[in-house]
Amino acid sequence: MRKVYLDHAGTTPLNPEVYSLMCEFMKNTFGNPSSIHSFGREAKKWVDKARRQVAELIGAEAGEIIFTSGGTEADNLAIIGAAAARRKKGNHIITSSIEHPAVLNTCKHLAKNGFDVTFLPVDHYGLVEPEQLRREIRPETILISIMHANNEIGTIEPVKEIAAVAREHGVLFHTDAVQSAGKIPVDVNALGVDLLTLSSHKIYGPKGVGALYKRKKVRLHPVVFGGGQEGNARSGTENTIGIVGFGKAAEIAARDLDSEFERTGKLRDKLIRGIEERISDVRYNGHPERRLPHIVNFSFSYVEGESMLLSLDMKGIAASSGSACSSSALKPSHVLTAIGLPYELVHGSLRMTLGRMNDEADIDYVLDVLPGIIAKLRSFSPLANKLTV
Amino acid sequence: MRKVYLDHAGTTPLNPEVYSLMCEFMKNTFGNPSSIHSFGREAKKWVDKARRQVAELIGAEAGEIIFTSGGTEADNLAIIGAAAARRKKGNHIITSSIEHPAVLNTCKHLAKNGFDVTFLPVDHYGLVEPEQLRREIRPETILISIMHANNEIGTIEPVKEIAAVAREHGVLFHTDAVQSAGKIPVDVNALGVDLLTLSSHKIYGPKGVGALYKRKKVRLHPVVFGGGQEGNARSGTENTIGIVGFGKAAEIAARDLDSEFERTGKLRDKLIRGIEERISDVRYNGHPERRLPHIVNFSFSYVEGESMLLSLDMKGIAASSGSACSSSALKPSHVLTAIGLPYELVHGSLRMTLGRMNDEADIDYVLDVLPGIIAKLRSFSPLANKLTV
Amino acid sequence: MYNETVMDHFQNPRNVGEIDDASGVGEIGNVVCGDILRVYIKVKDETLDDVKYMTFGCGAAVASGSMLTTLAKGKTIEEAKKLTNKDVAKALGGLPAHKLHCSNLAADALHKAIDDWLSKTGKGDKPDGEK
Amino acid sequence: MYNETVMDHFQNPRNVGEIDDASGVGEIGNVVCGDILRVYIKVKDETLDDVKYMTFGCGAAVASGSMLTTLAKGKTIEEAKKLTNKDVAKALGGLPAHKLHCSNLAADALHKAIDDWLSKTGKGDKPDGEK
Ligand SMILES: Cc1ncc(COP(=O)(O)O)c(C=O)c1O
Ligand SMILES: Cc1ncc(COP(=O)(O)O)c(C=O)c1O
Repeated sequence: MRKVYLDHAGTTPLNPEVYSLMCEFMKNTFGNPSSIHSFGREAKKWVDKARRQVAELIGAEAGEIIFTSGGTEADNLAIIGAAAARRKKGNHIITSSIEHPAVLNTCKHLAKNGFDVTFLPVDHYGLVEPEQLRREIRPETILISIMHANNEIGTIEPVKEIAAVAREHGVLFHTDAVQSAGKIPVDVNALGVDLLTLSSHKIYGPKGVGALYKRKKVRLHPVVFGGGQEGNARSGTENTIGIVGFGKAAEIAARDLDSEFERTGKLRDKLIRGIEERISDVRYNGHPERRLPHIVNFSFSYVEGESMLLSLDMKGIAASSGSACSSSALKPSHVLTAIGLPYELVHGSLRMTLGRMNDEADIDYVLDVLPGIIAKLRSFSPLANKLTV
Repeated sequence: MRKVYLDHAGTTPLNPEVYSLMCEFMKNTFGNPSSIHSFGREAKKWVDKARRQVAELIGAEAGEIIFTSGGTEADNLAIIGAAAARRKKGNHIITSSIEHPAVLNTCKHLAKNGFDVTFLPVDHYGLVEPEQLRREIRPETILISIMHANNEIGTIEPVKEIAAVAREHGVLFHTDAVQSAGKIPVDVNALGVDLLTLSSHKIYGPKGVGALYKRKKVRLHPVVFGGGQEGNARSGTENTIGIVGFGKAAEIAARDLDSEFERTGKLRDKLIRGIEERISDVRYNGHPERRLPHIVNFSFSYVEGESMLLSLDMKGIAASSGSACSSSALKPSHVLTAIGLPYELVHGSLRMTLGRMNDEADIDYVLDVLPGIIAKLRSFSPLANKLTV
Repeated sequence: MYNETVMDHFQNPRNVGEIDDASGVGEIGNVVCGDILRVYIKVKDETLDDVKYMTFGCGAAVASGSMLTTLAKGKTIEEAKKLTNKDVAKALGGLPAHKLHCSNLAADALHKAIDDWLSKTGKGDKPDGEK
Repeated sequence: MYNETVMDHFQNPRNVGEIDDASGVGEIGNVVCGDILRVYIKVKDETLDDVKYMTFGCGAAVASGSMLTTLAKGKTIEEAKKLTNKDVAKALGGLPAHKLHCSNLAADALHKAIDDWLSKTGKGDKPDGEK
């Protein structure tokens, strides 16, 4: 059976070059980069190189990269670390209502522990409005965290404008660029951000490794305590194999950014057009222009997401959904809820995310298979039925 | 030049079987174990298998294993997670003064945040005294954390006795078994512990992955917030490659435990005897019997640790030291200080830790080289000089 | 995630559809949690002559409806009243833990349909409180 | 960690040892922080005829002593007074940041040795405050 992987925003396969390098490194180098002997120094060289590669992807300096165990930990470090370091200045944090759970749940944790968090609403495209954000800033505001691009609907936020507002008010600004980095240009100086989150496994690197960009002189409290690795910002023996893979993945992502942007964007447009032509009662979720090249999100009236996923899976197609049933958290997507979708359409959402594994034939196959699946599920849906009876 | 790796307590090389399995897994499986499609389910199968393998190493059930980004994070989760979950019951924590920084600095962090921490002294072998610990327990004591075996001097703590004391008083008990697991038998039920920390890279698995054993029904607050992976205890996309390697490493560690214990123990005894025979003014640090098979720690009067390390390194020998100068933290070993060594001997300490990379010829080589190095460094030491002038 | 029996009932759901002249209809669930299941029954001689269902829901909901209708068909009203969600899950060979409480509600919908029939026919004046 | 020059001076430290009839001796550091460096000088005609050192310390300390004594030998007292720890680090081609402040103290020890000689010879009655 044909296999079509349409969950690149969930995770990506290792790039073959990354795979080769990781195997080579794993075979020959095992030292602890904190050790001063030759084994340790050799490992440190590799880690330093990866640090430069990751820094280059976002126009930063190597010394501004803190390696973490993933995007989630980097988000936690940025938010808890910044909040703790600024606690004496104030206790107010601003974020959006469509952040990834790594940001959202971290902010909720702080809200339970003496911080005051504003969760900004978004418009029906998922956009944060910079002037609305400005109005929420108070003297005690210490941190603003707004994602660069959303992982469910692909909307790109006006991060540059927001960063300018933050800077104007002397407030630290963090952005989660897990989905945008390697997909669209991300430059920490052009954007004007103080903290920025990256994750390796979204750009064809290994899972379990990420990074926080921390502008020089920005102070953070650590969130993991121990031996003081990563310049005391993040204790724990470094995931050297993962870091080496991440570095290579970052290098490749930078190298291929333009071509992949164009290639993926074309596939995306074909997929969107095809769905709109072939299936009735659908709603495109996200912004028609300010969007990532690889994320496509539709709601199909009258059908439930997990059923779609299972049906697609049986045809070899891997996708995801914002339906509660498709996650073990059992909560429907907060993003789709925030952009104003009624519950039925939240549950009926399907996210197809493109990447290196896809070509035009994949899209043709999906467009071939999907209408029948939707029709079948609708055939016994009591919601569709309500309309026709 | 001959290379002799004597820093197995710092980190270990990948076992070749682990290496092969990781490469195989990396090549073929990339799914996100949280995804419900076939790619995700396939990845989950591997993670579940690793969970069983790790559980078996310590006599636990698979459902009691929480994968983390390493021993450090597991220690943090155990201590902060347990303290936060029990905050209403009390605020007193007992630990020892010779814990790994992952425990020690986490406790110090809590001490700055409303908790009261007792750092128990140890005797000159590095042993905690269970009855002394009992006397420190108060009604508001909520957690006791005492390591299973020390990473600098190899002393094995009376954890079973301490766990019994804790249980008697209804206090949760955590032990850091990063150095003992895979080296000596570790069984969570025989020991009677509630929480236990493991790290993959000390048992020939990859760095950047570890686990916390959490006895069923023990409640912890998370320390990393996000998507709710690992049964909500530890958010963040799983380091699948690392976890698969860790699982295999745990399986092998269990399989080879007895034979490696005996083999390493013999090398250790030969090394200790050799040093004591060939070099004057040395002090063996640690317990003569209650000790791990792989850790040897000596202090050499009149010489400084980093100088020893560099000199050994130039002869191809990798070791470590408790001297401040050999770490970027620039603090002399708290363990050696706690067992009562004067500063001179703390700085003059050398830790040689054995493992799979070593054979008898390695020990012969070290015993050949070390006396000359010590003699040379002593020849221009003002401390040695003080005695002779 | 789901076992083979569940996947079979998901892929080839038995008894989907509506009964135009149903003796009773029962619906359970709501669009917030994402599972809605509607059961139609045709009663003849105090027996479930036909049982059909419609669902907006996840794999477990689809399979539960399929299994429930399969189990219920041909049963007497009294027998059908005793069918539980647990029976359905068991007949399916088990469901993932987090699906048990939200998506395994088909028996409840059946009971509602029976109540509907009982109240329509006037037989339900003394509800047995089973619901 | 250390560059080649540092490693060379560590491996083959110049001028180690004591001067039995030293004109002055200066010691810096302490055993708590782990670096002790003692400098011996032999003064002839207001010039450092010989300079030697002993150290208990890390690689940077050993190399700094070696480089300091190399630089100082043959210098006049006035010139030697102007030698700084920075000069030593520079001559070594740089030291790791965290070593600069704790292990790079050889020039201080030399200045102490000079002070010792000055006070012994009575020339140091008017200390120039350089120390
Ligand atoms: C926007 C965003 N932030 C954070 C994360 C978390 O990163 P990781 O999976 O590396 O923990 C993800 C991916 O799941 C994401 O899409
Ligand atoms: C006793 C002990 N605990 C915890 C750790 C930390 O584990 P990791 O290196 O996986 O962060 C180590 C190793 O450094 C250790 O020896």
